[in-house]
Amino acid sequence: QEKKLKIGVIYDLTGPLAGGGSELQYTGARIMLDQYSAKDVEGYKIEAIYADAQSKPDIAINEAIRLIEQEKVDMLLGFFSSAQCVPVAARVEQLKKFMWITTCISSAVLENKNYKYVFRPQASGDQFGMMTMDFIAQNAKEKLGKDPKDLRVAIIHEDGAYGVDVAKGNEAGAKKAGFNIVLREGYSATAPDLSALVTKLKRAKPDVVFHTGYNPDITLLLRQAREQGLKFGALVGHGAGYGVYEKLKEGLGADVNYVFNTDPISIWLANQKSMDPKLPPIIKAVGEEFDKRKPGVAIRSAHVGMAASNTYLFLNDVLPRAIKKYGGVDPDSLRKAALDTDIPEGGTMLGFGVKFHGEGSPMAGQNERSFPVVIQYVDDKSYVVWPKSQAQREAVLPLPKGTTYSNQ
Amino acid sequence: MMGQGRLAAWGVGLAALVALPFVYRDPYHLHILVLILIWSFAYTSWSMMGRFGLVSLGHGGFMGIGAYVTALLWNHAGLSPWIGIPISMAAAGALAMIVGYPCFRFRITGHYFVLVTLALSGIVLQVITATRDYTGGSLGYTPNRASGNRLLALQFDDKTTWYLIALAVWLFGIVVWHWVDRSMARYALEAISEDEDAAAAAGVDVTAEKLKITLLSALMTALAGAIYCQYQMFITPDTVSGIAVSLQMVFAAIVGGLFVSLGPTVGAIITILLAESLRIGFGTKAVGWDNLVYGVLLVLFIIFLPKGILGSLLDRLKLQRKVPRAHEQKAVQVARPGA
Amino acid sequence: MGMQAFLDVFDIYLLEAVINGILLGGVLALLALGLNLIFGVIDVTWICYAELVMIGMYGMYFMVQYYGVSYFVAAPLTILLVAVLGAALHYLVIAPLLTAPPINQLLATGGVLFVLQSFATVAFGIDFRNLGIRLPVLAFGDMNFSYARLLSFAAALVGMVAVYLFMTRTFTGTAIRAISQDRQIMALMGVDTRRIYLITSALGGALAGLAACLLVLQYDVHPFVGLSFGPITFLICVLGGLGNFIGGFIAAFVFAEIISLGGLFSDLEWGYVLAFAFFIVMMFIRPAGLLARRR
Amino acid sequence: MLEVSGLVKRFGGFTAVNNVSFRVDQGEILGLIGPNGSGKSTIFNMLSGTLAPTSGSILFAGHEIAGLAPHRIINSGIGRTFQIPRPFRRLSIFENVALAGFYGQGRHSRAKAEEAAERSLAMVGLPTDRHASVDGLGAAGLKKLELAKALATAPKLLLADESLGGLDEAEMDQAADMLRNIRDELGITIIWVEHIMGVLMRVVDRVMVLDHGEKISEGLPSAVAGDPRVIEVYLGTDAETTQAAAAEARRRAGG
Amino acid sequence: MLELRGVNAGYGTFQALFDVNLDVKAGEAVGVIGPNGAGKTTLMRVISGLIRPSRGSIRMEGVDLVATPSHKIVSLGIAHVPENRRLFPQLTVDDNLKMGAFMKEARDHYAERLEVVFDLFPRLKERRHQMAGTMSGGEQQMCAIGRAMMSNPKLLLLDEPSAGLAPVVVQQVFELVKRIRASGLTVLIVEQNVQQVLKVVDRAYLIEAGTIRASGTSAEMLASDTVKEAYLGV
Ligand SMILES: Nc1ncnc2c1ncn2[C@@H]1O[C@H](COP(=O)(O)OP(=O)(O)OP(=O)(O)O)[C@@H](O)[C@H]1O
Ligand SMILES: Nc1ncnc2c1ncn2[C@@H]1O[C@H](COP(=O)(O)OP(=O)(O)OP(=O)(O)O)[C@@H](O)[C@H]1O
Ligand SMILES: CC(C)C[C@H](N)C(=O)O
Ligand SMILES: [Mg+2]
Ligand SMILES: [Mg+2]
Repeated sequence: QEKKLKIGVIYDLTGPLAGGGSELQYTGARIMLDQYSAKDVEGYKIEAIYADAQSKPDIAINEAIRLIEQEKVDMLLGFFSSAQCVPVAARVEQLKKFMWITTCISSAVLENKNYKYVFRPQASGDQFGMMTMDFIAQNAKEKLGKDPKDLRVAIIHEDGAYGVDVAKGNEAGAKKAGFNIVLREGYSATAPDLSALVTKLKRAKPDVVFHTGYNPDITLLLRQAREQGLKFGALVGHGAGYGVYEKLKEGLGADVNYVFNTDPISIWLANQKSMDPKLPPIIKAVGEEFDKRKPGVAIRSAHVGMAASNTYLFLNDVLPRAIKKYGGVDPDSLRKAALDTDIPEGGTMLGFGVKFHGEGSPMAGQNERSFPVVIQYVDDKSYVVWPKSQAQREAVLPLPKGTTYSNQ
Repeated sequence: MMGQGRLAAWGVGLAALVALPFVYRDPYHLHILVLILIWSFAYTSWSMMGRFGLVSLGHGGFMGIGAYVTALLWNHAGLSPWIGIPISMAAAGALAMIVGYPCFRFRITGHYFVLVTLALSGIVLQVITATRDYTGGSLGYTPNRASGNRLLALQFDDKTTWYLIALAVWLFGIVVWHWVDRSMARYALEAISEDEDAAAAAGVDVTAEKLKITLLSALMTALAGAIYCQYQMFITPDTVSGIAVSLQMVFAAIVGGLFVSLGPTVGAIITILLAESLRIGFGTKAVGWDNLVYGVLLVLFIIFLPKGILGSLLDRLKLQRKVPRAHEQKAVQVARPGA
Repeated sequence: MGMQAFLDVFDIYLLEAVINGILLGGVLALLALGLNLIFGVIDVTWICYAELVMIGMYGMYFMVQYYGVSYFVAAPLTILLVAVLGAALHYLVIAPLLTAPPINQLLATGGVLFVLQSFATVAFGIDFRNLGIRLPVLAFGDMNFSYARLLSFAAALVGMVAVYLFMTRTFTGTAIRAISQDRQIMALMGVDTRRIYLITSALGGALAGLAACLLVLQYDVHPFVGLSFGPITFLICVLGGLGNFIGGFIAAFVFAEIISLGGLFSDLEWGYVLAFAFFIVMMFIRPAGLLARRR
Repeated sequence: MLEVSGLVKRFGGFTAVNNVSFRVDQGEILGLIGPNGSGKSTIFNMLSGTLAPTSGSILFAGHEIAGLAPHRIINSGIGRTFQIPRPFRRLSIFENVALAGFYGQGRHSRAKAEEAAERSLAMVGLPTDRHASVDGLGAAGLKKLELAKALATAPKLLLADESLGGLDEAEMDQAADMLRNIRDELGITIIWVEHIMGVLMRVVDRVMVLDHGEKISEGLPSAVAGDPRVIEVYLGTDAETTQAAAAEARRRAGG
Repeated sequence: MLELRGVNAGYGTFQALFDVNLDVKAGEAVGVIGPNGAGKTTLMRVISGLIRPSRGSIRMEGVDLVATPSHKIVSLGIAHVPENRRLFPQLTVDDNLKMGAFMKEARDHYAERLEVVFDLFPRLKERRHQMAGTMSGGEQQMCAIGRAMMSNPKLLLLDEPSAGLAPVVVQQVFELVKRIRASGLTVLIVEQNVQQVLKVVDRAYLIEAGTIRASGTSAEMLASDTVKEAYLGV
């Protein structure tokens, strides 16, 4: 009998989240899986079965159950939205199957859940939020010329799982840095009008706006901000919508210049010198494959690399170990293999290392070595500006005089 | 006026349904069956009102209240669902009364009623989302896993148990449907749906009769929400409340057949199976096509089987008996002086 | 509440919020106009109205972005396109159901909503699309007016007056108002009912097309953009009184102000909760619409 | 048994019923006539609770019923028919009447309601078959159904609004006899609105005339038929036939 | 002017008219009488095109009505005042009248026609802004006749115009029929009020169970045993 690993892969290919980045994640994961299904891993064939969660949690649950019970997959991989990850992870754990999360970031997925079979190499949402605050805190005095306690920050977010979690990190980070939080507010990603929010922002006069959102709402907010004359010193976004440069550019034109985005590093921007030398050729291959599938994209989205790298990590590191050391692809072997993972910084395409929090830790299953980076879009290019170890250039901060939102 | 034969048919059918999970154990199929039963119950609850022309788009709200109140009481107050469910039903019932009373008192009917209730489900959805500190907002909400007695917590991992619970609840819905159908209240409600003034002139307390059926329907819908929550162990505002859920109920009930007891059940079977099989059939090969086909089929069903699948089927089976021509008459209505 | 506390909430930004409300009101009024015609006057429900707007927005996007057609050429073409779509909707979906109970119409068009959304997904993909036209901003000191919204406001106003005059002053307008009340007898008046339905549906579609042309200046297009507007547009029509164009116009502003001012006080959702709750309360105070005299 | 005083109903600025007072005695048949739009149906609507009076009092069997909800008024013993029949088409003929029997009598028992339905249907001459559909009824049948529904509520006072409109002459006579039977056999007091004088005058004991919402005349049929104001605003050249009918009625009553 | 030959018509499987032959000459007033459910209304509907005959021919001044779409029949000069008035209850009196003048030919003379109708029914002028549905039965009947008159018809079909009207108004209606006739209009009128209608029409048809049982001049009909039998149940 042929040995086979069946992987159920779930992302949103339709519905509002699809365009928000999920489809790009799917493409990234698929590029990797397609490569691996051509060869085999330690005698095991890789077979991926794909499903569309349609941007709805209940469908995600149904598809997860179907793939497990009906298609008899050995594990699940994927998930863009935290609102889907939360219930699916609970189900998968209950069914004692293995789940490898490439994307969804909310800390709520894992926090205090003590899951044994759910793993996430991806940085968590509050890490996103803390990272950006840290970035601003380190630059406040020098670039913005203000003491942290005088720095006015506004935290706004779409009110889904992801926005709320990042904002939580933002708030914790801001408290730690001693910033003056002048506004913290959520809004629904489908709201037809954000002008009231913009007015509140105007009233709050923030130096830095921390924003977490998907695509249509980001454009709507910034467009209304322009129309209502909102000014600030910097805008820091956090992944998702801010990770799809094409769309930002289409909606905002030149105003997108100097916007910051926090995300796991885009694999094409990662510092290849400090990276495991095996990886750069793979990055190149993924890039070429992506260009083939989606021709004519100016900046390859961070979303693609995120899923590709995290999928690669599983297929290249965890899986072989599970088979060789633990004798198979059953959930327990996979779990033990995942817990053994120990990759130093620079060992993944995303730059970070991998080591999972083990049983008993409040974040069991979370990669303790992951970190996002802050990039800045400058003249249709993106540059890593933080943390220092990865930085490619100095951040342009505050917004230069004469730009639309500049408060200079 | 159930004939001996029909009674026997029901008995055999039921026995088969009860026996099913012991014979057939595919967990995914059982999962779908449980969902179908729970939703059938919800749709039946909706149709209790809907069949009398009380087209409510507020039932998403009732369902949401049933689910969330039960879960919140369990997580925050440690109240067992056995107590939480009645409380949540009472809460939904109270809301139904608060909105229903003035609606019925001031003769808000037809389109207006549809839209007032639409606003109601909108409000419930927004409130659940806005109070995210307690309800988890759009992230959804998970009842805590029971540490002690499973029965007390109404949490079971076993699909067969859930199947039997869902079956019982569904059966309860069907029994209530028949009970209403054979009561005088049905006459009154049919009369009210045609002409409120004339019904009142026949001695019917229009407001009270409407309130009663609304209350019943809301209570049942809240129960459906609570059961759904206990089964899925996870709820989000979008899956148990809001306009989309309300519309889903109306859809299934109409597609199945609004005026026959098993209509909403057939509607649930058709819509859920159709959606599942289209999604699985198209898979990721033709993304989006499943919903397109689903939508087209629904529209075709409604156009060509206006009485619903089961309703039209039964009509065809008993052609000999004259069918009431309720809506044909509608266009012929004349001006009513002094009304 | 002390004066200071009052001023903390109602500062100069209050005025801005009020103006935001007025401008948003223009957008909503424009959307409500066509729906009011269909829903209120000929008493046919188009749950999928906002989705027609969505298709119109795609029309604009593709014409302008892909084929480089000028905005001013694309706009009338889009209006025509959606008018045809409206007529087709009537012909294919509503007409067969004219004698069925109203709820079947509601649902059939609800199904069309589904179809249009997934059609857009299949045909245009899941990407958010943006026309990329950025209109200037009119600034008065600290206050700013969005041109795009001013335009919608003006279009809504002109459209409302035009439709109102058409409905009350012309024979065809009167026939449109009469048709829902006694369809059969229309033939005795020498009215070809099919023609009236077609005119009305096309007109409703054209108004949706007009809304699309203006909305596309402010919003990204994607298959689900209708969800942001659909329900609220319905409520506005009812709040204003079905078929009452002036009422609908005013209701749009009342709603927009509640959303805008409510959002200023507290989280944005509460603005919507407030607007919905206001709607329910008003239904009891003035069931026949804002402008109706109490019975 | 019914005592109405100072009854007023305004629609917006328009006064449909203006300060009307009258009384009806037990067992009487009162004819209510008047030009179109003079407020007859409006008065019925107020008596039956379909409309709330703007002001005025309605004492029925000693209780004030002005402004009560319709079902409470019906339950207290007033039944009505509608000028334009309003059957429930989704119910069978029998169910229509059984419904009225059940709710109209304060929801006692189903058996009692069905019995009332059978009795009323027989009384007006409609089939008592449980499944016969309303759609089979013509204009006359519908009028009868209206009457049967009202009777099934076991009224003490029956408000009959134009029970004859649209009937042919044979049926009209039948219907008039029926009304009289209802009074004679069941002892039900009746207020009857009708435009067909020839029939009305033969049956009623007393007539009240409205014009522009005001009472302009009241009295025995023959007296009213001779009232010049009534002739002017209502009877016109029909006055003679009306007189004749009234006279004949008196003769019959006397003989 | 109007000519029906062998007309059969009905509703679904139910046949209401059997081989009806009927003529109306220009300038004539013709009555149709018969018991309830005889098919009188059906006859009027089949003429104005509201329902289509299953067999037979109907001609108006030589034009085949069966082949004419129903909304075009009005412009041939036929106006139908339907049974039970069938006004647009939610429109004002003015708008109802406006609908009566919807046809192109009539629109141009809208103001004149309005004058004529208001002359005929001053009450309508008083009430012109009231919703038709809230008017009294009689007022509605006036409005319905007025609406039909707006199209300046050659042939007026009246279906039980006196039903539910006060005696004075009934007389007025019959006066009106006379006047309308005098003004050169042709009238076909269905009535229950046999005595009265026979006073104003030249000829009449008695219809029973969907077939013409008798026809003749008013005087003949009044004297006819068939009529007496049908009406007095002798
Ligand atoms: N819409 C309809 N559908 C089915 N049958 C109908 C319809 N309208 C009338 N009928 C039937 O057709 C027959 C003739 O009806 P019609 O209305 O022509 O009679 P009529 O002579 O006008 O009676 P009336 O004096 O009561 O107005 C009746 O038996 C009636 O029940
Ligand atoms: N809801 C309403 N709004 C405005 N006016 C109304 C309303 N209902 C009735 N009216 C007016 O009140 C007056 C009295 O109407 P009512 O129906 O009582 O007359 P009626 O005496 O029954 O006449 P008929 O003999 O023609 O039936 C009429 O002029 C009518 O137009
Ligand atoms: C940054 C994004 C990839 C996060 C994702 N949308 C989530 O909900 O978790
Ligand atoms: Mg009346
Ligand atoms: Mg007739």
